[in-house]
Amino acid sequence: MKIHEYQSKELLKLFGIPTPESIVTENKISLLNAFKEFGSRAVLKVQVHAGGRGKSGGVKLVENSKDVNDFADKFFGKYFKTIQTGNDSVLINKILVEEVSNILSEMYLALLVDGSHQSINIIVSPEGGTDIEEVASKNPEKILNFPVNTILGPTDFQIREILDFLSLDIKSFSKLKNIIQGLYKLYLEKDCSLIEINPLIVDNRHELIALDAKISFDEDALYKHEDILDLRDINQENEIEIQTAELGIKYVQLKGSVGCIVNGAGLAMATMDVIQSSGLKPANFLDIGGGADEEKISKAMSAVLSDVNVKIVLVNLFGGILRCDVASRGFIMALDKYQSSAPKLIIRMQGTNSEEGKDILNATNYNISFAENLDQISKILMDKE
Amino acid sequence: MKIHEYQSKELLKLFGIPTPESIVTENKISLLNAFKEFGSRAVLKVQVHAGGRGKSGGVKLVENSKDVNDFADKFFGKYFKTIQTGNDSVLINKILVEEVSNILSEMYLALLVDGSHQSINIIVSPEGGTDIEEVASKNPEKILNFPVNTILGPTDFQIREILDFLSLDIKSFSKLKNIIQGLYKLYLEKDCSLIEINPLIVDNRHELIALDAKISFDEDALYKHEDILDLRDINQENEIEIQTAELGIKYVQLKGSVGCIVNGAGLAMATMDVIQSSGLKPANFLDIGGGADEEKISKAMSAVLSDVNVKIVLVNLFGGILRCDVASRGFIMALDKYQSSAPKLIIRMQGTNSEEGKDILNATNYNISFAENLDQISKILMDKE
Amino acid sequence: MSLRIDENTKVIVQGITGKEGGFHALRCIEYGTNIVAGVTPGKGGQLFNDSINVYDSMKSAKLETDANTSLIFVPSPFAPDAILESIYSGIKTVICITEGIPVNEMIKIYKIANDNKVTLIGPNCPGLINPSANCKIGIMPGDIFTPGRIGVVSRSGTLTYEAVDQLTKNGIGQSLCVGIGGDPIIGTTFIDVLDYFINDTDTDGIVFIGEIGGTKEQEAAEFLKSVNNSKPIAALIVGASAPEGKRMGHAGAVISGDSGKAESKMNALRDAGCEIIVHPGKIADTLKKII
Amino acid sequence: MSLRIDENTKVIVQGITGKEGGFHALRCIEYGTNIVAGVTPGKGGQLFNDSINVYDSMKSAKLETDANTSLIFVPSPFAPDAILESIYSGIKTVICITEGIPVNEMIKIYKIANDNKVTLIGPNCPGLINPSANCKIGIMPGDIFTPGRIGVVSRSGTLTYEAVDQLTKNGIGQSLCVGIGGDPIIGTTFIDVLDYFINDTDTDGIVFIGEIGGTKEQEAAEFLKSVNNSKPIAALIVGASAPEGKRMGHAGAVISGDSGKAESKMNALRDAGCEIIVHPGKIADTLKKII
Repeated sequence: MKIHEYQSKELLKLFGIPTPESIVTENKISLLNAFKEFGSRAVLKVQVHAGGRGKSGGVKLVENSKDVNDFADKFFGKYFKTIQTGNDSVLINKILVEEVSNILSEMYLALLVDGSHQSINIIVSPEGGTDIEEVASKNPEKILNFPVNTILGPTDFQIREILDFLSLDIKSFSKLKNIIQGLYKLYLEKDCSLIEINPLIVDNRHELIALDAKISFDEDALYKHEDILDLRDINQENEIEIQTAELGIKYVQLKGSVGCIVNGAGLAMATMDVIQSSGLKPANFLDIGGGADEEKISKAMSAVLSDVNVKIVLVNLFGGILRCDVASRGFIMALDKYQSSAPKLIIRMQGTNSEEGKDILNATNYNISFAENLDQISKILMDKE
Repeated sequence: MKIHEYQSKELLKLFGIPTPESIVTENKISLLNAFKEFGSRAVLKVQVHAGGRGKSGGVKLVENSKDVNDFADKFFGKYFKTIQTGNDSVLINKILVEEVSNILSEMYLALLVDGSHQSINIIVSPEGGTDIEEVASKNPEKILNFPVNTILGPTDFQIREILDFLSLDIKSFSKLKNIIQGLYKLYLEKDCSLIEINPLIVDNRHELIALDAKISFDEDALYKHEDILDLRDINQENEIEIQTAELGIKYVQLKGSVGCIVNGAGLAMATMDVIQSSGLKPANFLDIGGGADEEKISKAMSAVLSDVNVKIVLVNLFGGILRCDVASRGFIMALDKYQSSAPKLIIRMQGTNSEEGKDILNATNYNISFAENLDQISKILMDKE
Repeated sequence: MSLRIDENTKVIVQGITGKEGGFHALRCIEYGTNIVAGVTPGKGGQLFNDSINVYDSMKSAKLETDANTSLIFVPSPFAPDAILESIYSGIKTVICITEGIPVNEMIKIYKIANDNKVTLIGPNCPGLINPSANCKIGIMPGDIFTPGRIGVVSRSGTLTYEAVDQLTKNGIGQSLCVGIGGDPIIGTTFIDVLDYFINDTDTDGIVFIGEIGGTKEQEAAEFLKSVNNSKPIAALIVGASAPEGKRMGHAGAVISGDSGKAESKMNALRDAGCEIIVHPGKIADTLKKII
Repeated sequence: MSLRIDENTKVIVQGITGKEGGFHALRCIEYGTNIVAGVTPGKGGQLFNDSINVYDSMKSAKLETDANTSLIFVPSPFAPDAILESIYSGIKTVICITEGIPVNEMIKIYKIANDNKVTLIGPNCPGLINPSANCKIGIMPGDIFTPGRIGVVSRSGTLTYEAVDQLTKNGIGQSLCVGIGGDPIIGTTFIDVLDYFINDTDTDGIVFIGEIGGTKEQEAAEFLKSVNNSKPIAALIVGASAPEGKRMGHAGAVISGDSGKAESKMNALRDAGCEIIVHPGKIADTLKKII
């Protein structure tokens, strides 16, 4: 689960990590008032979950009320697209007003889980404020990435090593230690899945400050953290994805024309690959997850059908537990609602009562092709277009 | 470092562990007032660091103001001896007034470091309220003692095992978990060296309550914990021990007639054993520690001389670093102050400038016998008496 | 670490009184697995399926049955403790089916399993199955498997079934199939299973099924390069069609830099001598070409 | 775990620029020890004794010198980190002289040293010395030692010197003397050192010096019973005269139940075949009787 920058910074403060002075605003009047508190200069930042905000004009240094006014008119209540949101756009409800920092240098600092080392890793780079993946591919020597020992947490000698790698003065040791140990504590206590400070700056008073912050959380651990759940902004999320998630369906909307309904994430990706290798594009990822009853199956089908780009729906169910007759009834429940615009269906069902399931579907008037395996799915897809 | 029961209970509360309602008082008036707050019954407990308080009359169930008055008169400002203090007595400045608990059962629960397992261990027994060492020797099967994994802390399955061992109902699981995890957190966060809850009771509302609590702290870690240092009550400690500790001298007053001054704890114990095997008793343990200058040596000698029971002072210094001439001057500094009552001296010095050291001492009028080794010390000691 | 499961494998099911645990315990028994006990704290003394003793703790279940393996269906908030209880009871192989265990908890559990030399499979995995010994410890539909000499290892559940289904329908039986699970931190990795297959005299060839995200496939490739392996391996990587930056269900399927991409993984495995399966429908076909 | 120290032992002194570190580094050099570098964070680039490079980190010192051993004099608040830095640098033997390290920190450090298969000696110990190889890594007064074939192991510093002094004055030389330290949690225990001595072809007999408190001597006795040891061992336990419940300086010397008592320890060691030294002045005399 992602949260906004202003929320991330509030968490950082709670864990003793310095951030710039800032005020979060929800309308033009409060934005203008907040600007006045910073005197004649401030940085305005739209609050959206998507990355690439700066390059898309969502961050601006303003030096008079007119600029503030224009920024408010341009963004408040408007939908915003960034390089990373693609065609999607997200609503802007909040704008952060922040003091202008005097930056001597910009660095990168992140914490995330490293499955290979079974650890939380710290990643730092002296090349902050830029796309870290670019640094990683072009100048890998400018990235220090090491696992934190589970028993010890970040140790003093490691913090000295980071200090050295970032060419910071030894006088900054306790400041850097405070930040790194604070972030590590935050990561563990709140079950984060990513904390990214980009940039971490040295300002002209030689303070280390988190100028931007991105935090996301392990969704499997949210049940322990009501305070974090309260930070969720569903306006930033895809509506269908939210609805399906409530039923335990993992749905991710994409851009293609072939909707798909699959049980299991791996098989879902394999099915998407089959679609792509047939010269088409998947309209979504969908894993119905375990324990699928009629309602859940129906909801999954409805989600796919509600995507106007979907021309074909591909069902690929495989397993010993799933009852295919139940699945078929669920599909029909949803299809009946969308009767007028029901797309072509390709159905592969293998599991308990698969024959009954097919009979139920065959008894309808929907345009259905049955496939026995992935190869046949490919062939039907290629025939279809 | 030890603290009082009332302080231990305040720490327990801070970590979410239930304790009886109580009020700590420093004089008779506040004691009487506190008693009124509990209605017609309360338990009064003198606050001393020594164990064995109950058997020595320091804990009393009172049911009227006269009893309270008598208790106050008997103990406030008085010196108190228990089985464990031996001949020493400690001043009573505080009396704790506590609600009367309705006890269904009494158990034992402790945390301490286990050097063999390199861990913190949890020790529990259904036989609470008694001397646990007696239980350990007579009914070892009534003690459960297991190491806590450093990465995990106490786990749920271990807490269920404890629950089972204590014959507690599964409904008490979360209460016991709260107590054990709270104690473990307290142990780590405050660098305890012992937490002992004896008894931990089940009361008639089926609550688990720490009825008594003894906490001591790792002195090597006190530099991290100003809040704990503030809890120190030097009235409960031996004055000479406090003074010597300030100079890094480890001194423990005992009951014998042969004072000793040694460098190194192991050699100090060996020296005490030599004294004992000669038919005498050591008056103290004293390890002067590293970096001994004239002042420190003088202080060590003064400490030993200030013990009126000391008839002989045995010096046993062995090492490459210690300069014996410096040591000798230090001894003389102290001896000169106690000139009139200076006891007999047995001196064994081996190390840098040992001949000069002996010459300096020989030039005085003190009654000194020199020994070359432990055997000679033994012989001189046996001659002396 | 041994992955051998057979008639000597004595299994305790943790969470046997739950809906899912009970269902799959029965399926395992039907398949032939020697389920010797169940554990559910607070339900000790019950009988499962009129025949299997339920205990309050792993300690007592292990003591009574001398089991060597446990299979976990406990809900995610309690699953970490169930794994630990299993490890501390002396069980040497733990299969955790439960999904949704927080990653930070798995960091600790991995370390404890490793410190205690316990083979942990999963979490969030379908388990493992040896069709020759009629031993299934997991949730796979037993009917699609058939005895044979091909080892299958996969991060995914249903995709494993797909692979096995293709194999069985093409007359290719399996020696052992292991679903290692899709979480970022898992007990048994591709490397462990490949190592087992390479040294297993019952296995002649291997089907390897990976996914986008993480670097576990590259690590497997590095391992293959470092050992003397003469057994043919057909490898499938799914997720080439998944767009960057989107989370595709499996936590492991978050594309993280170039190394997380399907192409990078295929290249690494090809370099390590694997035959790359170019279409998910061609798993058996590809394997047939190389065995 | 190997305790061999000789001319191949290349030592980095951590805290060499401090008063104590500098003093003892010089004494070690005088004795013949190959001190190859010093480390003090923030003082990298300095020269110690006009000859030894000081580095900012163990990583760089180890890289430049290929040292295999470190000797730590860093003050107690910083000593745990110094030990860890040493372990992470790839050093395989760490001797920590520093006293006063909090016990809770040592719990973690013990685990890390163990996980990384590092021989940690101490903390709060005098170090170790091999008189035949003129190699001393610690704070012992070198002049009392003489080459020979007796191994000495002790929890205490000055008591070790007392023992060695008696041996040397009786013409009995030492193969290796190890002070394991008096703290409750130490890296190398009696068992490790006894195991080394028993298998060491340069050692013919052993002097064992224990204390009241804890159970480390009993564990050593259990170990001795479990191995096939034919080398004579003279064992001294000090502290019989210390009263119960009093803390005698060493944290380990808190009497904890019967097992912490001197008598219990003597009985255990006697049962394990050791000759008990009945008076601290008779260490050499007792050994002479049995070798």
